[in-house]
Amino acid sequence: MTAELKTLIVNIAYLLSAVMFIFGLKRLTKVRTARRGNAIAALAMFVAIAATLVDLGFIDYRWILIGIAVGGAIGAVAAIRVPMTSMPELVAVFNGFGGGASTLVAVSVVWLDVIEPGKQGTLAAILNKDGSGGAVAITIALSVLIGAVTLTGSIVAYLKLAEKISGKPTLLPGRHAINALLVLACLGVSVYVGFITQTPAEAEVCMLVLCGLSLVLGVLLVIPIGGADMPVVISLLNSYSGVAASATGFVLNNNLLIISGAMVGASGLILTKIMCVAMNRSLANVVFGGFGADDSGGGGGGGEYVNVTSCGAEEAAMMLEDARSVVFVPGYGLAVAQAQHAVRELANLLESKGVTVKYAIHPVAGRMPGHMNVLLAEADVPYEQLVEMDDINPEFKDTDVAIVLGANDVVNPAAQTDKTSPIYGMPVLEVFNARTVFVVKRSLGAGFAGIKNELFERDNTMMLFGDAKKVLQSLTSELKESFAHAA
Amino acid sequence: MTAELKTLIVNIAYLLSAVMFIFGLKRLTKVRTARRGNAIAALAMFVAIAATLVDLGFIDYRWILIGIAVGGAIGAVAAIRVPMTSMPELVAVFNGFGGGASTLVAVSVVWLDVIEPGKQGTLAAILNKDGSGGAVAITIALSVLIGAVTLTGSIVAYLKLAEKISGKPTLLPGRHAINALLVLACLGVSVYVGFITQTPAEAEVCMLVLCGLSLVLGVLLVIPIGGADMPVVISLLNSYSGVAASATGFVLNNNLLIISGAMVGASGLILTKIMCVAMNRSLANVVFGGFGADDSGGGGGGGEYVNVTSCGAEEAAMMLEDARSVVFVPGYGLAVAQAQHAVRELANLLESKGVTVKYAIHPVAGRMPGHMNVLLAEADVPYEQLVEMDDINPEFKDTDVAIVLGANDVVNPAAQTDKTSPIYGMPVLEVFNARTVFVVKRSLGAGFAGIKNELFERDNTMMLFGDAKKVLQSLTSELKESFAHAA
Amino acid sequence: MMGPLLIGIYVLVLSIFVGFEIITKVPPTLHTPLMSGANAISGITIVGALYAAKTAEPSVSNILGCVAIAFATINVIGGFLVTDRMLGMFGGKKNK
Amino acid sequence: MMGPLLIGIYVLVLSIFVGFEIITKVPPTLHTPLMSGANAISGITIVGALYAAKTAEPSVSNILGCVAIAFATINVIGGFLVTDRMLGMFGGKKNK
Ligand SMILES: NC(=O)c1ccc[n+]([C@@H]2O[C@H](COP(=O)([O-])OP(=O)(O)OC[C@H]3O[C@@H](n4cnc5c(N)ncnc54)[C@H](OP(=O)(O)O)[C@@H]3O)[C@@H](O)[C@H]2O)c1
Ligand SMILES: NC(=O)c1ccc[n+]([C@@H]2O[C@H](COP(=O)([O-])OP(=O)(O)OC[C@H]3O[C@@H](n4cnc5c(N)ncnc54)[C@H](OP(=O)(O)O)[C@@H]3O)[C@@H](O)[C@H]2O)c1
Repeated sequence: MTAELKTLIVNIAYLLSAVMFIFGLKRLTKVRTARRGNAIAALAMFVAIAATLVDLGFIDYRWILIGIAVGGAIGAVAAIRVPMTSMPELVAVFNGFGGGASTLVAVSVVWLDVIEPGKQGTLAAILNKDGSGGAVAITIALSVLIGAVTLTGSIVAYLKLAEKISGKPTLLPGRHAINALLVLACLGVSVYVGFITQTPAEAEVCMLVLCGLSLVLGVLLVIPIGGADMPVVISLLNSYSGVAASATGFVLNNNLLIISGAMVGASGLILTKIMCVAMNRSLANVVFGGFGADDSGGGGGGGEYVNVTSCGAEEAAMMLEDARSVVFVPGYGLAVAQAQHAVRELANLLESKGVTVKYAIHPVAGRMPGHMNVLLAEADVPYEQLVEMDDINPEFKDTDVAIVLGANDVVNPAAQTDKTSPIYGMPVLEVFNARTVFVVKRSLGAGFAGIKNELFERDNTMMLFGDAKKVLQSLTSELKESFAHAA
Repeated sequence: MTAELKTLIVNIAYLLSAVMFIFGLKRLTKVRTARRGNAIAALAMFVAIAATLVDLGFIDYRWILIGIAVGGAIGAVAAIRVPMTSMPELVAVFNGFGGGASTLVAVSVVWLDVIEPGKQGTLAAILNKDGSGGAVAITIALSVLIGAVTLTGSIVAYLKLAEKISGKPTLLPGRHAINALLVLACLGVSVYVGFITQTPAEAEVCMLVLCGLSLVLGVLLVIPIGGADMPVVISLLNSYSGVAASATGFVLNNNLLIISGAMVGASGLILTKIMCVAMNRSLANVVFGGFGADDSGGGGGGGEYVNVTSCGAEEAAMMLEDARSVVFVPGYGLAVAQAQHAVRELANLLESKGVTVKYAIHPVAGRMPGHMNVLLAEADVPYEQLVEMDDINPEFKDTDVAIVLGANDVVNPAAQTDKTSPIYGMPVLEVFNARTVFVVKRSLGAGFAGIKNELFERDNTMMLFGDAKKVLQSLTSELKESFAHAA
Repeated sequence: MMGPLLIGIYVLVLSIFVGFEIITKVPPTLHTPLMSGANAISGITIVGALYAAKTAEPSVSNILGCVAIAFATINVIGGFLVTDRMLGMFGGKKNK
Repeated sequence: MMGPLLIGIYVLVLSIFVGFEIITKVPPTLHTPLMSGANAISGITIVGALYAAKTAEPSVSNILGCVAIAFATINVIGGFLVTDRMLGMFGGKKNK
């Protein structure tokens, strides 16, 4: 095989891979085709790796094999073992590794071409092929910076989501100034190593400093953001990791990296925007706002309640007996309580008695878009019973009983009525139109937005205090008993 | 300015131009932004031309200026002078010129680089820069072929639309075989001149033969297609002219041409598909089908009618007097009769008496998508009164009088009821649900699809025979008179 | 490193995707103006034509180039103008 | 002729458009899987990492390359697998 032919074949394979990524990503946006889309993207990755190995030819595969074996094993085990409810964290970690890889590749290029051969001169001069040395120096710095920010940022996001560190925003005084200084310092080092320094020893120090500063920056950028905003942050960091890959593509003069990276960067940004819109927040507000800093977590937060009616499982079961249509409204508390199977069991029982059962899915219920779908899917809830907000809202007025399971903000009428509310304007599930509303939660504590929920005071609302799973289980057993009596 | 800097500036300007084309084209798909989109695309073209002139530097502008002056004058005069109803034809002609330009550029390259310097060798060998001579030879042939097909194809489409030649499909016997032979001959000549011939004289002959064959092919491809399918054909030829431009881009190694050409090619294909879907036809059916070959034009075609009720303008005016809601349903006949102003006048009169007036716009009414919109816009019909099919259909049952003006196929109930009908499945305007339907046309003749329209026999249908404009005018004067009496 | 042909193919493929993706739903009203506007864009061959007529002599290549420029200019100027005219009529109605 | 930088920029810009255009409306159900799938695609740096660890010696650059490969592989393998798991659950429901 001549070198020319090899270049041709490899580049055509890369193009094929890029095209497959496009198709894969496109299919991932439709429910019916999403799984196939994912498979196509995976295949595209395989094509890209195979083409690269062909391009490398017969070399020593030692390090490559070690890397692939170790990484593959870790990735596969993590992906298969993780429980459904921890997916968000896992996506964050994976994303961090992707960013880290970009950083390492860029650093490795500097070691290989500059430091190890001990070359004198600026990066721009040493790495100058075809007159674009300056661009290579710039993109190396970008690759390191963005990749490292993605790495540590994702790790902080993971820790917050997994509640290994406090989910609350940690607001350092003067954090904007510190971050700005860090960015400036990164820029300075980048320019110095790219265009001024002449010795490899200095280059080495510069690269290490750049890595260090970027890693710190990643931590500082994400620390001030509340745990509940992490999905948006992860999506944004995902977009960053695409940009980092694209920058690496410029370093290596590899179009496949440029294309795929840019696509992930752009589509990630769009997805981030879609997620922000669903939460009625601006991206700037998420990134800088420290929203939720005064979130009081459980218990007491957000105003006093008067006239709250509560009841026990027995009473509630009696009312459920007479219901003909029941809508479950799952929220973050359902995930916390791991109550997806318990709700499914109650639903089965109701259905066996001819009751119509539906689930009202709010786009930002839980702590992750699609959180409720993933959760309920795990409990084998039929897909047709999951009804999206816009479709279920007109139906509440014909619903006998709405059971709110650990949801709070997404059923807060203040979003429609109170212009001063921080969530004013966010579309909510209009459960208050149902004949009877049961709210299952542990206390009168506030949800993510940390505000009072006037729904709890409504005449047709009954509070069912307790852990969602436990309450559901006692409802089920009460109902079973009374059905047995009736039979 | 160094040569390198110039290349950089020119290429950045080209990229800017490409990006502006993308934005322009995107905006052209939304009503609110379409006009700005067109302006952006025009500006993009200006940027591209300016960048090219910068790239050319100080040369002799003689031929360039002549070309631009002549072309600009012709284009501007034609665009400003043409009446609104002849736009389709004009678009066809313009498109043909675009294709012709691609052909000429490719031919000119061969003359400049091969024939005029009298070089020996194949095109692939002579035009070989950077190892892609074969590709240049292939794309020259493609450019010539596709450009020339676009040129003559568009001219035939123009002649058919302008009724300078019969709109009926001209079906030569064995036309598929002839076309296949022509394509094969083009291929043969292309391969010969690209990779086999050695003398410039032979190359000259080959290029001329290739041009000739392609021009003939363009005629033969479009001749068998009925006049009413011309919009689809023009859209397809538009896509071709994009492909030709893209091929020219490969010849000249110019990425802007490749990008814009490919974009027009792809988006043109999508638009063609959208148009086919609106007509419930497949693209293959349009291109090969000779659909409408047995169109009997006016008079008699498509089955016998029994029980047709007709009335005069006076009687119709009396019924209109009592109507509270009137829907006009314009069709091809309105364009033929140039009755857009007459209908507007009648509508004004009715509105002045408090009648609600709307226009039901079928997506393929007329002979060009959007034909009715363009036509009625010319008569200053308020945009809000034009109601699209899906929105007006449920309203017909509350409509007192529907007035069908030279429309036929788009109001044919057979599309919904008769599975054997050639238009079965095409969505139609459900005028038959209106209390009274007036059908204004010159005879019981068939429309484009050449089939009987059972609507004319319905009990609530009254035929108003005559030229649409004349009928409308007499309706208006009758109405005015009786209103005057009443006052 | 990739030769100009490979680069061209990369650019071509990506542009095709852009072209396919930007046109999604188009209201029938805009079919004709969109066709006409896209048609004007395909007059981009004018850039190629300019490179083809850059010397003074009345050679065949120059004359072909000159005619190509004229053709392309008709397409460009005529196309954008006529599109604007069509759209102007819709727009005018909306502002009232 | 354009240098590799210019070509890269052309390719970059076109890809950004493709990326922006292919994601339009995404049902909330798919937000998480889409994020996860796109995330796996960003593991394409693995291609870069492979070029960074191609000799036998245990030099710093090779070790960095090896770690980069491991990181990227975690991202790729883990990402696609976990996306498939999530989507599998939706899909399973639909076929019943
Ligand atoms: N989905 C996303 O993508 C996303 C991303 C970021 C932010 N957010 C935000 O998160 C919020 C989501 O709304 P949401 O209604 O789902 O949740 P929420 O408003 O955060 O409320 C959750 C409720 O669940 C209750 N809860 C906690 N543990 C429970 C348990 N074991 N059993 C029963 N109840 C329990 C809590 O009350 P007790 O303490 O009284 O039990 C709490 O009020 C929105 O404000 C949204 O903007 C969503
Ligand atoms: N819009 C597009 O993009 C497009 C493109 C290609 C094909 N088509 C096809 O064209 C057809 C359009 O349907 P259509 O209902 O608008 O038109 P049509 O079905 O072609 O009918 C037009 C009718 O107008 C009448 N007419 C002609 N001149 C007239 C005059 N001066 N005054 C009054 N009436 C006159 C004719 O009847 P008389 O002879 O009795 O007067 C004829 O029946 C559809 O079949 C569609 O598929 C449309």
